[in-house]
Amino acid sequence: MDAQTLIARRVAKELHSGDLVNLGIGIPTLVTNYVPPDLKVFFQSENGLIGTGPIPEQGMAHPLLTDAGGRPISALPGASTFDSAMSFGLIRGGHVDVTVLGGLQVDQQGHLANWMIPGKMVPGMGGAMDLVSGSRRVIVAMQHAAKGKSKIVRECTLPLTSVRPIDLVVTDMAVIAFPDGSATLMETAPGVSIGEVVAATDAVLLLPDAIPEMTL
Amino acid sequence: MDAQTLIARRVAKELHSGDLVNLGIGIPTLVTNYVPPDLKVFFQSENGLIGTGPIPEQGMAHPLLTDAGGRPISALPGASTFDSAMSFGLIRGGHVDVTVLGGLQVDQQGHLANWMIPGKMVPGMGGAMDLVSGSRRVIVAMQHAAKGKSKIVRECTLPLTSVRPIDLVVTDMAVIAFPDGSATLMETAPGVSIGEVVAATDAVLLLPDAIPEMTL
Amino acid sequence: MRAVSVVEAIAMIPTGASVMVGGFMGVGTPERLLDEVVRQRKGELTLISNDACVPGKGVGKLFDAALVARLTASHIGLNPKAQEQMLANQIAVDLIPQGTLVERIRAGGCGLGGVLTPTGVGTLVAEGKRQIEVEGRIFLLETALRAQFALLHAFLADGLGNLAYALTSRNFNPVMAMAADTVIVTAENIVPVGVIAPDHVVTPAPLVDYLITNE
Amino acid sequence: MRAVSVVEAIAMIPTGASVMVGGFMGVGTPERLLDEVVRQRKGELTLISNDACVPGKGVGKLFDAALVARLTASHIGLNPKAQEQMLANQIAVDLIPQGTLVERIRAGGCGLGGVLTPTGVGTLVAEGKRQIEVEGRIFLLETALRAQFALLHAFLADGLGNLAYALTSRNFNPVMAMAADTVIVTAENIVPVGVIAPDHVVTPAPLVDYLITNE
Repeated sequence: MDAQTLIARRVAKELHSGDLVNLGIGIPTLVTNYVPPDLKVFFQSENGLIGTGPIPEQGMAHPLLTDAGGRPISALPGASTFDSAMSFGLIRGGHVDVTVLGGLQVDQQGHLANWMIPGKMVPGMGGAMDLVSGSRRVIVAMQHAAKGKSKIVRECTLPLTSVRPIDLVVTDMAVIAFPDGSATLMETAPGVSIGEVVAATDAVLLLPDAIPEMTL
Repeated sequence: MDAQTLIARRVAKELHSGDLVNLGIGIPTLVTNYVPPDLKVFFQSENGLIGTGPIPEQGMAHPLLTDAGGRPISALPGASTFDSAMSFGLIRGGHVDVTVLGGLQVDQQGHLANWMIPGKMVPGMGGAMDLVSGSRRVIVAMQHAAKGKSKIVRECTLPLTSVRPIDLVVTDMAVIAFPDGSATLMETAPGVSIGEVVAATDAVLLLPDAIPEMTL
Repeated sequence: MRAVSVVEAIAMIPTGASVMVGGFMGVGTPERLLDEVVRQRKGELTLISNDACVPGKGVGKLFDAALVARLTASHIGLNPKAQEQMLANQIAVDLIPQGTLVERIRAGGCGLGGVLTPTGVGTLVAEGKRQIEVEGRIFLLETALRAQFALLHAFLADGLGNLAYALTSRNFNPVMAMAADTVIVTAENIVPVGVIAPDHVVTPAPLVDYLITNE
Repeated sequence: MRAVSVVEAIAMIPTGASVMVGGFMGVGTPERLLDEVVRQRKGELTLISNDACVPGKGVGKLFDAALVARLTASHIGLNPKAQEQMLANQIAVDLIPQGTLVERIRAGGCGLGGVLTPTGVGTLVAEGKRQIEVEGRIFLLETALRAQFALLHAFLADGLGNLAYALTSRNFNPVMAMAADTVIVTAENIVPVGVIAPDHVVTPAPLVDYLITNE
């Protein structure tokens, strides 16, 4: 299983029936592929839709039905559309149960940086700051390291997305949570040892007595 | 012509095609009866409707289509409905061209008091404070005097509805405006002399050289 | 969303709860829910609603049964019972401008701490409130308002909880649907999922916790 | 509302105007209006839009033609030309969180001085902004945003100017319709008055100043 699939499959396990879920661009988008069909999850697209469905069949795309990246999507029966004020009212108001975003850095207090590399990448934060500030539960789905460097750091060197700590990071090596504000290794990826995770992680990880392997 | 009809007919002359107009309860409501049919005015009902029409014909009232007092109304072709946040967004945001309200007192600076008589009448301000604060033009339609006492006063003794001065008062005796913040007699009612208006008015009235009689 | 009976839904409300009730002079008010509140005698309520309606109708029934301890509303002038109870200090009444009331509820539902409004500046309404200057203009800081429960009425509800409203019965319902911990809804018509077009849904399904079934 | 040609509508916009443009990554953007802005070379614009779209599409065309002097948006990462012009200091860019952007526009349209949001507290976004504490929580004071013109796109417009939107093309259009001195609209379908049901109108007619006729 490739890294992205592993991460997406593990994140899918965090969703419950009835949840309103917002998925960021990239790995988070893949999560929809691994949600069991009997799980009734509402997916929100921040450009104004609840009830996003799969990519439309050939010839069935509509130019006015797109995701936040402008790509054609479909709408499930029972979908609803709304303006951006409502969309962010839902997000900021705590109505989104789970938001899944990509990350550049997560630090050992659970702070996320994912919108800017000063002097290099200044795309704007889009909806990320509202999503992290307002969602009930924030999950970061990202590779454990980039170019050999850990993305789970002691302290974010990049500008923060929010001072509100995230709840969970799921990487190709581990699941890390932040109970009491301290990075804690919850699970390891199949075939990855605890030692390998610790070695690949810049942040100080708390290690509970039992650290199971991810079930997917 | 009775006083209420006179006032309503004179206020109707202040409306222009395309105006969005909010009418308060009482005399203001009568204004609709005197708007020429070729004048395309949008009437807003603050409970969530633009395009209010006349009282429904016998048997055609719908319980979910009412004015702000809960009485059945009709909707003209091209009407629109919305929630209270939108309704007051329109009002506070300056999208209402003309609001017509009743008054308890108007003072010579143009301040209106119309929502409370301490110790006696404490109904709440409903939408009045937003309407006076936000509408482009505020017209007060009221009797010149109540129980022999002038309602156009030197200074309001009742709690103000807004510190924003109103634009025009239309009574059964006169039309008074507030250019530069001073009550100015603009017109007299048919058969009423300037002297009679001045005598019936507690406020100091500026008297321009020409004070025509109302045309109705 | 869970479909429940009106009895079951109202049983969840404890004495002394804060309750938002949709409607404007009884139009768009969930009468069946209020009848059951009265039947179960849920008292000492903190009620947030546009108005006090009239005796015998809408939230007026709650004053008839003396179940309200505190009221936040914009207008109570058409309900003599509510006025009497206020003047007799049986209920504490906070009267606030209608546009301010709806914005405070919207702020509560949308995760805002409050809004700055020009309405009420220089009047009795400004007493005890912070004034904030923005580009030379003075505004009142009006803070967010939330409740434990919202009792709402829709015209259409589908099996997921999507809601659409008819004509002037929309009023406070959609904003209250976002501003309460638990949202309970009656609908004139319960329809199959997909019957309400996505563009015509006003309150998206995930906001609704309980829909009252036809009995 | 007045029905006008696209040429006549855009001719009203002076050089250096502030212009809100509806749409999200080009979806719900009035392409015909933007094409005409480019043709008439209306430059030095202060543009307010959710994003910078991509070159050749939506507001991206305004960057292709170098007509933008100042941009307020939440995201420009998918338009390399806008990024280049920003990094070369040819345009002054104010990047703000999407939820804050839409609330600032809504405040401008609804007569509010601003709103208090938790978004951005403790981040770069907070720099230079007032922080306000409400019941122990810190919020940023975000002030209202308005423009001289709003260029919008609807799915349905009727002969009075009532507008309805389709699917995800609604986005910023309804809030911008309230926040500009002059509102100019293109629609995919112009229909007779009465065809859009009152409950399905999203932008009421009095908000629309100019509707572009079919040509």
